Amino acid sequence: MQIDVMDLTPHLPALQVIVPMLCAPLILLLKPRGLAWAGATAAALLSFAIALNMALAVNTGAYFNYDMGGWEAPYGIELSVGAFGALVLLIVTGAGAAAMLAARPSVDSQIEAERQPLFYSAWLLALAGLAGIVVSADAFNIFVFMEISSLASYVLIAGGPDRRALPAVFKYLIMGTIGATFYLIGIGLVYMMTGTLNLADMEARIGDVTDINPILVAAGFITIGLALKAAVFPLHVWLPNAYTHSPHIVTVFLAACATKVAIYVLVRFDFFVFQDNLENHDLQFSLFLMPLALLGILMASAVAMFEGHIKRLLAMSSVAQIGYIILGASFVSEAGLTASAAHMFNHALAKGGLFLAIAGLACHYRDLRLEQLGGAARSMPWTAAAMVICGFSLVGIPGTAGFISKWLLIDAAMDEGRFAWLLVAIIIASSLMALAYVWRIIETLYFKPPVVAEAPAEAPLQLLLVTWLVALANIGFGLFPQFPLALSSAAAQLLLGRAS
Amino acid sequence: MIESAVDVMSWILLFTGGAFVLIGGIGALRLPNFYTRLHAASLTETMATILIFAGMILQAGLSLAALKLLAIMVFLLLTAPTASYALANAALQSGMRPEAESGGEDT
Amino acid sequence: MYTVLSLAILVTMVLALVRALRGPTVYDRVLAVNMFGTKTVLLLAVIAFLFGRPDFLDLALAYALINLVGVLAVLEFIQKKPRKAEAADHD
Amino acid sequence: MNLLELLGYFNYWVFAIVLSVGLYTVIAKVNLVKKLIGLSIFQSAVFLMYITMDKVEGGTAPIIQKGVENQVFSNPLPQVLILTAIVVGVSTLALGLAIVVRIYEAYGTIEEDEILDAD
Amino acid sequence: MIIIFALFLLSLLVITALAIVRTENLFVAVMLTSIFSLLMAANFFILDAADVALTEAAVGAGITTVIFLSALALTAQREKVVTAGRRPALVVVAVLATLIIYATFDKPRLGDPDAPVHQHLAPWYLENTPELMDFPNVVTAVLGSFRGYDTLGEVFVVFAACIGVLFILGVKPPAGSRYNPDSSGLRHHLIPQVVGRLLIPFIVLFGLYVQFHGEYGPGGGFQAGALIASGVILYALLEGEAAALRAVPQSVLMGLVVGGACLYGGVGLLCILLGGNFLEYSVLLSDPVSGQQLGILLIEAGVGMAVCGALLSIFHAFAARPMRS
Repeated sequence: MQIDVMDLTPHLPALQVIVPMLCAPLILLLKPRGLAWAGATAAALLSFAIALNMALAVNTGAYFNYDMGGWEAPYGIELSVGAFGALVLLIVTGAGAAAMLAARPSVDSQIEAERQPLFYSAWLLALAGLAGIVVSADAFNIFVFMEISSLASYVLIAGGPDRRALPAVFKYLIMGTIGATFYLIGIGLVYMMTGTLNLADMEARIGDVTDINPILVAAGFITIGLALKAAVFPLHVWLPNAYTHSPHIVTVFLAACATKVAIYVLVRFDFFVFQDNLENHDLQFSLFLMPLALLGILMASAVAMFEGHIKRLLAMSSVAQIGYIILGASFVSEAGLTASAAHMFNHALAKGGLFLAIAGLACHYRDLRLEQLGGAARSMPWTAAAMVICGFSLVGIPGTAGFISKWLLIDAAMDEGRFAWLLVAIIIASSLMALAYVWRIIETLYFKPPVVAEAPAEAPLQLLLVTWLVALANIGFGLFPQFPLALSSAAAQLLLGRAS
Repeated sequence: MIESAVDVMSWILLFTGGAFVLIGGIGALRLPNFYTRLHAASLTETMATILIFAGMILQAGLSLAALKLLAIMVFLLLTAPTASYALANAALQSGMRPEAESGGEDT
Repeated sequence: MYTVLSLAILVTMVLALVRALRGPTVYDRVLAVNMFGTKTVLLLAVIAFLFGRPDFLDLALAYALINLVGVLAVLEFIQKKPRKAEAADHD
Repeated sequence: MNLLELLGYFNYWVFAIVLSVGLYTVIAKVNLVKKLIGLSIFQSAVFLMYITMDKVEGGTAPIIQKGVENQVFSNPLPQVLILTAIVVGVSTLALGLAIVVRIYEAYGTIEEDEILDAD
Repeated sequence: MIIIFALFLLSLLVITALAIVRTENLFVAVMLTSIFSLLMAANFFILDAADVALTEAAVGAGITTVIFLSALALTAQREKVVTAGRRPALVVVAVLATLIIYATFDKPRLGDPDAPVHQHLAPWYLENTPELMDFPNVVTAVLGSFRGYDTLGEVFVVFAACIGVLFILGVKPPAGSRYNPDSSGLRHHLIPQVVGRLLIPFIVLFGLYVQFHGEYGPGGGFQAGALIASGVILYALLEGEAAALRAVPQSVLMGLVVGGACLYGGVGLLCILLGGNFLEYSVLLSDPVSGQQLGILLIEAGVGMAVCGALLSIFHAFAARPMRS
């Protein structure tokens, strides 16, 4: 047949989005519910394979450009995947595929059978939307796919049996829509002054704009809008409840990648589009974002230390980790950006693993407050062990993936001149706080007396296997970090290379 | 000559139509209770629709536009009274009584 | 001429809006919304002529057809929830 | 002329005011349906901004008429963007309303503060 | 001239928006929203955006109002008055408004032909559409082909909303909820029934006209889908939910949604198989221009199907739901 001889490599950026997106309606047609899961898993794995394929190609120096509809940019919509994009795509599709592989038992216990095909369909839409944001090089197209992914995530979060998810998701919907609309205003203003929507073309044309005020206001709107989506402190208020009350397996997926994609767009706008053209932009960028990042790291870690619900604890920790990623970017240096990109990857691994383990715990523990989880390690040793590994990775213990990016971040902070010691002190202090909250989890699991009378069994095998896969990846990428690091530093060079 | 006659004709139609529109608006604002307001709005609406669209059809001459105008007019003439009827009916069923004399007492 | 006519329609729209804001009963508001709808149809038709693009009469046609749906939906709603609609007249 | 030039900015001011009114509703009101209404006003304001910039003086809608020379057309691109954005707005609204209905069923109220008190 | 119209309509818009915020009756707020939407559409129309005005008309005045009302029927109707939290909101909003107004003074004023927006992409679209597509509506050309990928995204946004509403309202309503199909208010009124029945075929017919005339006049798949959906909604209002679901069952609606989305995506994939890029319709036929026309026709059909099915599914999900007692 024709397909076999066709080389699909140039079409990969498009297929990355199209495959999960078109599978979303198709799996609604699969009537028996097991098939819906199987179909969705196949689609998610396929899109992971596509992302991996692109990442390998990008690692050897390739750069993907794709003209949708055959219309060259800026007249048509352009897709582009460089090192940074490939890395984020790996995170998104990896999280989507891994969580989907493990999803079956958890979904069966939380969502009625007749609603499951809709759930899996929404999952694929969220995946396609997030991938679509990453590959797109067109400002408005990013908005469209942002809305696809957001709508699908609202659906996913609202899906569980917990009624508290509903107010949480409503808040997310309101704040997410405000964020997206701010972004829309921002690109509207930029479009008004430059007449184009393509990011590269924007960069080229902003320099010619003489009346700079609308552009400055636009930069503000875009930054605030995306910061809302990325849950940058203090705009994170939607995040803790949304993550806490959503179905457990959804938390795995969204915590690992959803906010990072917004940060990706933010960084792209700031470094590709505005950096060159606005006077002192990097200074404003650091002045605005660095204090927020630092405050976010400290406040969120402190709150997490005293949090009683294990999911909310980790959600607050996510806010702190978003702070690290923003902090690295706000250095506007190659080392800082490398650390940021690497931390995106490593945090996804650690947090994904932790939430997978929690999904395992939740199969037997209805109440996920810490005081109810005492002694869980005795009945679920494997799940608890995986949680310990991922927890260490979150803290940044040497030998795990988390250590690598923390080390890079400290390294980058050292170059920051007068305030270097303060930055390093804050990073170390927050790592100690992270150790404290992770230790609270470990203490509960291993050293507290059991609360539940009859000893529950181990988590379902399917879930456990995936959890361990991710836990081992935490160690694997801690010992052999070459591949993500190569992509991260290529990403940093790309971001700054365009800027210099 | 004929053209100018048609023009004058259509201007007159449009002008009276506009007057009816305004009268209807004032009536809907100024009259004392719901049923009288409904009366003012719906009657003038029908008249104004006929006049204005007739005027525009005269301007358009024989063309697709005239046909469309005619269609809009017919649909408006169908829907507007229906809406008024349904409205009056709903109000009546809810227990709101039209008063027998203007400004009369409640029954 | 069209200008004068469209201004007359605009003024009527203002009057209808005032009625919609004033109430006092739900039915007055529905009446005003309905009036507003038909005036919009007239306005669009007149403006299409004023701009010299009568092919845009499609729009006015769409309005004329859609308007009824909105008004009937409102009435349906009132009758579905009679007690609460009564109670909610004044604001 | 000066007044006319100022009026040329009128659309943008209305955009700013309507945007603010919408955002105010979203932030200050505690009723969830009211918040959604505010959200749709907020989004509509942005549509107005985009459509304002597509207008060209003396122009007409970008549907090319046969046999008419030297026509000036307004910009088609913002219109396309806003067509898409309107659809997005309606979709968000429908989803939001579905959530509100479920909240009412679960809590018996759609006032944010009462919901917070209930948990 | 336009400025006077705009002055009028925009002032009304502001007044309506303020009134919507002030009223405590949600039902009144929804009715005012439909006025707001009519005003918005009139504004779009005088600003030369005929396609957008048609969409706003079909969606804002019709569908949105209906969905709002049927959701309101399932929840509370009055808003509680709360005064706390007003001041911070006012501060935020004031800062925002000042920022935007500050930015306006550097913006090109309304209708300025030298504005950057009118220089770069727009002339290219206006010049090349007649040659590349050979039909007059440039908006449809940009929507369907030049930015066809956005429109694909739009279809999937609607799809996401549809499955989202079905998923979220797929939970059984709480015990004690009732659904009384006979409470329907218009079923026994002769005049609305007769006129409505007369009108429905015309609405559907007009929808089809808008669907297939989109390349020549204002309109296209989305507007057509919304119009046809409102025709069916009218039927549901007059004959009751059950009758409407009998006439167009939920499975057909889902079929329309899935079919429309797949038709659009399938056309794109077909273009890849035929050696082009995704959504590159030129390769569909030997003549690129007719290829483009065929492609746009097909994807517009997909958009129409998906939108019609999705809006109706959403409407039914609300309207057929029992009320919490």
